[in-house]
Amino acid sequence: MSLDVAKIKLDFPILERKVHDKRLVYLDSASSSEKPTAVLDAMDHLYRTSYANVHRGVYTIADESTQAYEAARAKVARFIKARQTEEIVFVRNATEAINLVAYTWGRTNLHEGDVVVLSEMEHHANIVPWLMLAEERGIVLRWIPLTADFRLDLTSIGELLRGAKLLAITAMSNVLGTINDIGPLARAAHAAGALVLVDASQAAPHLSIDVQDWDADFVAITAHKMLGPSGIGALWARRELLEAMPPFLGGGEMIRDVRKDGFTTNDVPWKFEAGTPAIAEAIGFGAAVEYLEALGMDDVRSHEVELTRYTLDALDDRLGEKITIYGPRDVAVRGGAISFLFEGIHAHDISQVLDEDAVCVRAGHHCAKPLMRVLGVPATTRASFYVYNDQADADALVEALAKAEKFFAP
Amino acid sequence: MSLDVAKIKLDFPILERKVHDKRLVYLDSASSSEKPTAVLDAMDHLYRTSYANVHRGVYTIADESTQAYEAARAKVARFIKARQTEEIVFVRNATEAINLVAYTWGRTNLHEGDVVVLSEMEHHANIVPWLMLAEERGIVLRWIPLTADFRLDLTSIGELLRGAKLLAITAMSNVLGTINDIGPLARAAHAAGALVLVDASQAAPHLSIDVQDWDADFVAITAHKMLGPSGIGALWARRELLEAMPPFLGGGEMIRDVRKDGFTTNDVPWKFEAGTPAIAEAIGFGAAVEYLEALGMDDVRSHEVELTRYTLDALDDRLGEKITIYGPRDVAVRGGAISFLFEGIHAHDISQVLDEDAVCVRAGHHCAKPLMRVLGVPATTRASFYVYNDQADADALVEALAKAEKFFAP
Amino acid sequence: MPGLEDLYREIILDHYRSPRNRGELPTPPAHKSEGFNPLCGDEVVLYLVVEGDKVVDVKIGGQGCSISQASTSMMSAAVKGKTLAEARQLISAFKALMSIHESKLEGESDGADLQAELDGVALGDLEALQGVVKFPVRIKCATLAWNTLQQGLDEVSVPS
Amino acid sequence: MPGLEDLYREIILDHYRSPRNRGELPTPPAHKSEGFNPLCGDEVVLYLVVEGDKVVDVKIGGQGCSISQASTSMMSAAVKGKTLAEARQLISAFKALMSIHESKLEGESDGADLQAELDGVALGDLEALQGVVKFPVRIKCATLAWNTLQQGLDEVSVPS
Ligand SMILES: Cc1ncc(COP(=O)(O)O)c(C=O)c1O
Ligand SMILES: Cc1ncc(COP(=O)(O)O)c(C=O)c1O
Repeated sequence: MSLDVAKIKLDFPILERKVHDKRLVYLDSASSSEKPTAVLDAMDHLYRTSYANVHRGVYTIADESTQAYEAARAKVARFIKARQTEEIVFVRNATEAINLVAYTWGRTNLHEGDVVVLSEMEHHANIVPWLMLAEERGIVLRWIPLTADFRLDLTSIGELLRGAKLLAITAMSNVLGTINDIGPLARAAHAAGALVLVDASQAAPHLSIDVQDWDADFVAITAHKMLGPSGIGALWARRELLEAMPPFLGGGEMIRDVRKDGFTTNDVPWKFEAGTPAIAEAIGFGAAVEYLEALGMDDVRSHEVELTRYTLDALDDRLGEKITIYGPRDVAVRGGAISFLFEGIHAHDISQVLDEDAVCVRAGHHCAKPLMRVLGVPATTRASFYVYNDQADADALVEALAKAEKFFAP
Repeated sequence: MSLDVAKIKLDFPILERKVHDKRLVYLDSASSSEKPTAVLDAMDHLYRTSYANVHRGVYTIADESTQAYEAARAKVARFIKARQTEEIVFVRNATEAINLVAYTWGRTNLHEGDVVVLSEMEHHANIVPWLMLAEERGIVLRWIPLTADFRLDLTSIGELLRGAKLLAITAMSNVLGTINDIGPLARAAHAAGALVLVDASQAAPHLSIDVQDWDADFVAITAHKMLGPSGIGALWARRELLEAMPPFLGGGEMIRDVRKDGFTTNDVPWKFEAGTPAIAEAIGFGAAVEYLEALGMDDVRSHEVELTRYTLDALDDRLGEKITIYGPRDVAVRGGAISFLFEGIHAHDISQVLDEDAVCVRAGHHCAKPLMRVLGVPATTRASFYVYNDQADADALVEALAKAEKFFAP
Repeated sequence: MPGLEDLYREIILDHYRSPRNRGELPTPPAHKSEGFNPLCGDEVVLYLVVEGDKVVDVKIGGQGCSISQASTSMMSAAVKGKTLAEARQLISAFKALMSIHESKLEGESDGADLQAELDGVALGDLEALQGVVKFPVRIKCATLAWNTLQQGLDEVSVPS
Repeated sequence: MPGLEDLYREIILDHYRSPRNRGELPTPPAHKSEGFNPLCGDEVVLYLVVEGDKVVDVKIGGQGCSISQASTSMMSAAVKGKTLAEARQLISAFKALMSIHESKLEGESDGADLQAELDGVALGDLEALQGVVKFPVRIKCATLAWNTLQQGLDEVSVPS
C-alpha cells in the first residue's frame, strides 16, 4: 500500500488505547475519524500561547489568533481547490452547511411547486432540510433511484432534472460507499437550469476533490470525518451566490453597522459567521487538511482502494455465505465504507460482539432511513476505513465476525 | 480577596506567555476568557482515549463518548440550576442560541406588529436576530432606555411591556458592566403576557445564576467566556417551550423517523441538535463549569467586586481628569468590564500602546453600536477581569495607561 | 469490565432463537400495539387479549436485536395469565431492574426507591436481563417491549 | 519584534496633533465623500475641488485613531495640486506600500509587482506610514483615507 500505515498509526494517540485488553481496531471512520497529534497540538498550542477572540483586538495575541483562524480558512480553501479563500464559510458541521443553504438561498429562491432533486442514497442531513421546505412551502422533491449494483440509476435523469431548481447530492454514500461522478451530473443540472449542492462529507476525507472540476455551486464538508476536531465544518459556495444570499444567523461579526432600525451586513464570508466562531476548531481543521495534504490525497485514495478490495475478498472467502454486502463490488467506484447484513445475527449484536475484540463498527440505519427502506433492510453493520487502518485491522474484523457467528450459532 | 489568584494563575498555561518580553496581563475576558488546564485536558483526554461519534455506536468508546457528552449537559444544567438536564440544548455560542429562539419560537409566534422589548445596552447578538424579524415580517422593537448612571431606566417599563410578546434582555452589559435585576423584570413581562429571553453571556461567567429564580423562559450562555472552549454554548428553555417549538436545523440526530415524504422529530433536546455535535467542546464546557463550581461562584463574584472597586479607585486617583468611565460606579450593581474614553487618545491607540506592556484590552464598539450611539461615543477602550486577574494586573493597566498618556502628550 | 456472557445469558439466546408466543391475533378481540426504536430500527408488535381484569392471551411480532427480541418473548410469557395490576407491577419491576444502574451513575438516587419496586415481584427468567444494565446502550433494547406493553395496557384500559 | 516607534513615527504624531487641511468646503463646487471603518468606527470626510484635471483644493474631517487621522492629513497634503492621474498613481503607490508585507505573508507574491508600483513615485512624508505594515491590524486604519480618496476621484470623474 502506498501509505506507511505503521508510521501513520503512531500519529494517532487513541490507537494505543486498549479495550478489553485488546488493541483498538477502529473501523467507524465514516461516522467520525480519530485525530492525529498534529491536530490536537495545533489547538492546544493556540489555547496555551495565543488564544483570544478573533477579528476585534489590536493586541498581539488577538492578532495571532485572528491570523491563525484566517490562515485555516485559506488551508481549507486550498484543500478543496476553491478559487478564493473568502468562499469558505466556517460552520459547525456539514449539516449546518446544508441548512444554511436551505435557509438562505433556499428560502429566497424556492417557492411552492419548485423542484429539488435528491438521490435515494442521501444522508438525513441532505434530506431533512429539503423536507422542511416541502412542509413549509410546498417544494417538490424528486429522487434519483438506484441500480441493482447500488449506483445512481441515471436512466431518467433528464426527466428528473427537467425544470428543477436544485440538485442536492452526495459525492459518496456513507452506507454503500458508492462514489458519484459529480461533474457530468452537475453539468446536466446546470443545463436544466438547476444549481448544484454537493454533500462532500464522505468524499472530502477520502478523495482529492476540486469544486471547480465538479462544477458545483455549493459544497458541504465536515472536519470531524477528515481528521479534524468536532464542532467545525465548512460551506463552500461561489462568491456571487454568497454575496446574493441573505444572512443566516444575526449577531456580532456578521454586520457592518447596526442601528435601532436596521443593519447592514459584513463582507463574505463573515456575513455568515455570526458570533464568536469555533476558533480553535477552525485551526484544528486547518491542521487536519495539512496532514492529509502531506500524506497526499491520491495515496490516501489508493490505500483505501487496496484495503477495501482486500477486505471485500476476505469477507467473501471466509463468510461469503453468511454475509450480504450492500454496495458496489467494483472498488474503482466505491470508498471504504462496507455495509452488510449477517444472516441470523442482528447488526446490533454483531457490533456488540465485535466490541469484545475491540473492533469498532457501526450498527443501525446510518442516518439514511429512506435508503434503508429502498434496500429493504432495517439496519446494517458498517465497517469503514481510513488512513490509519491496515490489513491487520481488516483481518481483525473478519476474525471477530467469524467468532460472532460461532457465538450466536444455535 | 476571596480567591487564591496566585494559585489560579498556575492553572492557565497561557499566562506564562510573554509578549514583548513582558508577562501577559490579559484584560479582555469579556470578549473571551482564557482556559484552564482542566478544560484543555478534558478535551485532550477524550481525543486521546475515547473519541467516537455520540448516540449511535454500540462499541465501548462510542458509549464512553456519549456518556461524557451527556454528562456535560447535566453539568451545565446544574450550573444554571435548570430543573431538567433535557432543557439544555448545545449550540455553537450565545448568538446561535438567540437565533434558534428567533427562528423557531419567533417565527411561530411573532407576526406583523408584534412587539419585542429590548434594552439599549444589548449586544448585537440580541438585536440583529430581532431586526431580521422586523425586516422580514414587521415585528416592532421597543427599547428600554438608560439612566444617567448607565442602568436601565424603568420609569416607563409598564408602557414598554404593554402588549409585548417577548422581553429579550441581557443580564449584564458587556460594555457598561451593568447588572440587570432580571427577576422583577421577568415577572413584569410575564404579567404583561410576554415571554422572557435572557442573554446571560456575561452573567453566567461571573454570577451565580438560577434560571428558576430569574423566572426566565429562554437563557443563552456561551462557553468561551466562562473558561470553556470556543465552538460551544447552550440554550436553556423551559421544557414545554422546547417541546412546542418546531425544529431548527434538519438532519441526523434530530429525527425520529425520515421517509421520502416527511419526518418526525426526536425528543428534546436532541431535536435541536442536528448533525454531529461539538462533542469535545461540550465536554470541555462541562469541565469549565466544574472548575467554576470548585472556585465557588460567590467567591468569583466577590473577587470581582473587590478588584473592580480597586481598579475604579486607582483609575480615578491616577488618571481621573483624563478618563471618562461609561458604567455604574457602584460596584454592587456592575461586573468587571470597565469601558472608558481617554481624553485625546483614541481607543485603538490606547490598546496598541498598552500591548507594548503586554496589557490586553479591547478597543471598539464591542458589538453594541446602538449603545455607542446612545452614549455618543464612536469607540471605547474596555478592560475586563476574570478569576485569574489580581491587583497587580490592575496596577499594570494603570501604569500602562499613564505611559500611553506620556507617549501621546504633545 | 463486564463480559459478553453477562449480556447474552443462555436463556436470552434461547428466547431469541425460539421466541415464545410469536404470531398474530385477530383484532378485535385482540388489541394491537407497536413499539419502535428509532435509533436502531427495532420493532415490537404486541397483541393483547384482555378479559375482565386479566391478560388472557398474548402474541408478539416485530424484529430487532437479540436483546429486544428476547425481552419481548420473555415479557409475553411473563404477562400471559396475569391480572392487569400484576402486569403493571411487572412493568415497574422490570424498569427498576433496568434503571438501578442508570440512576446510580447520575447520582440522582441511591437506588433504594428502585429496590422497593423490585421487592416481592417474581421476575423469574427476566432476571437474566439484568446483565444488560452493564451495557447502557442496550437498555433501550431491553425496555422496548415493556414500553409497548405499557402503551397497550393504557390503551385497553381507556375503552375507545 | 516591531516596536511602537515603528508605528508612531514623530511625523505621524505631528500630523495627528496638527492635521493639515482640516475643514469643510461648500458643495458644489467641492465634492464630498465619506469613508467608514465599521470595525473601529473610524470616519474620514473628504472634500475635493477638481478643476480640469487637477485637484485644486482639499479639506478633511472625521475622527479616528492616530494612524487613520495622520494618514488622512498626509494624504490631503500629498494630493493637493496634483493631477488626477498623479493622485491615482499615489493611491496605487500607497496601497503597494501597505500591502507588500501582507502579500508576502500569504505567499501569493514576492512583492516584485508591488515594488514596481512604488518605483518613481515620491511618497515623501507618507513613507513614515510604512511602519504600519508590521502591525497588520492597523493597515486598515492607514488605508481608510486612501480608499475614500479613490471613491471621491471615481465620483468626480463620472459627472453626476
Ligand atoms: C452580552 C453579550 N451577548 C452576546 C454575546 C455573543 O456571544 P457569542 O459571540 O459567544 O455568541 C456577547 C459576547 O460577545 C456578549 O457580551
Ligand atoms: C454523506 C453524509 N452527509 C452528511 C453527514 C453529516 O455530517 P455532520 O454530522 O458532520 O453534519 C454525514 C455524516 O454523518 C454523511 O456521511
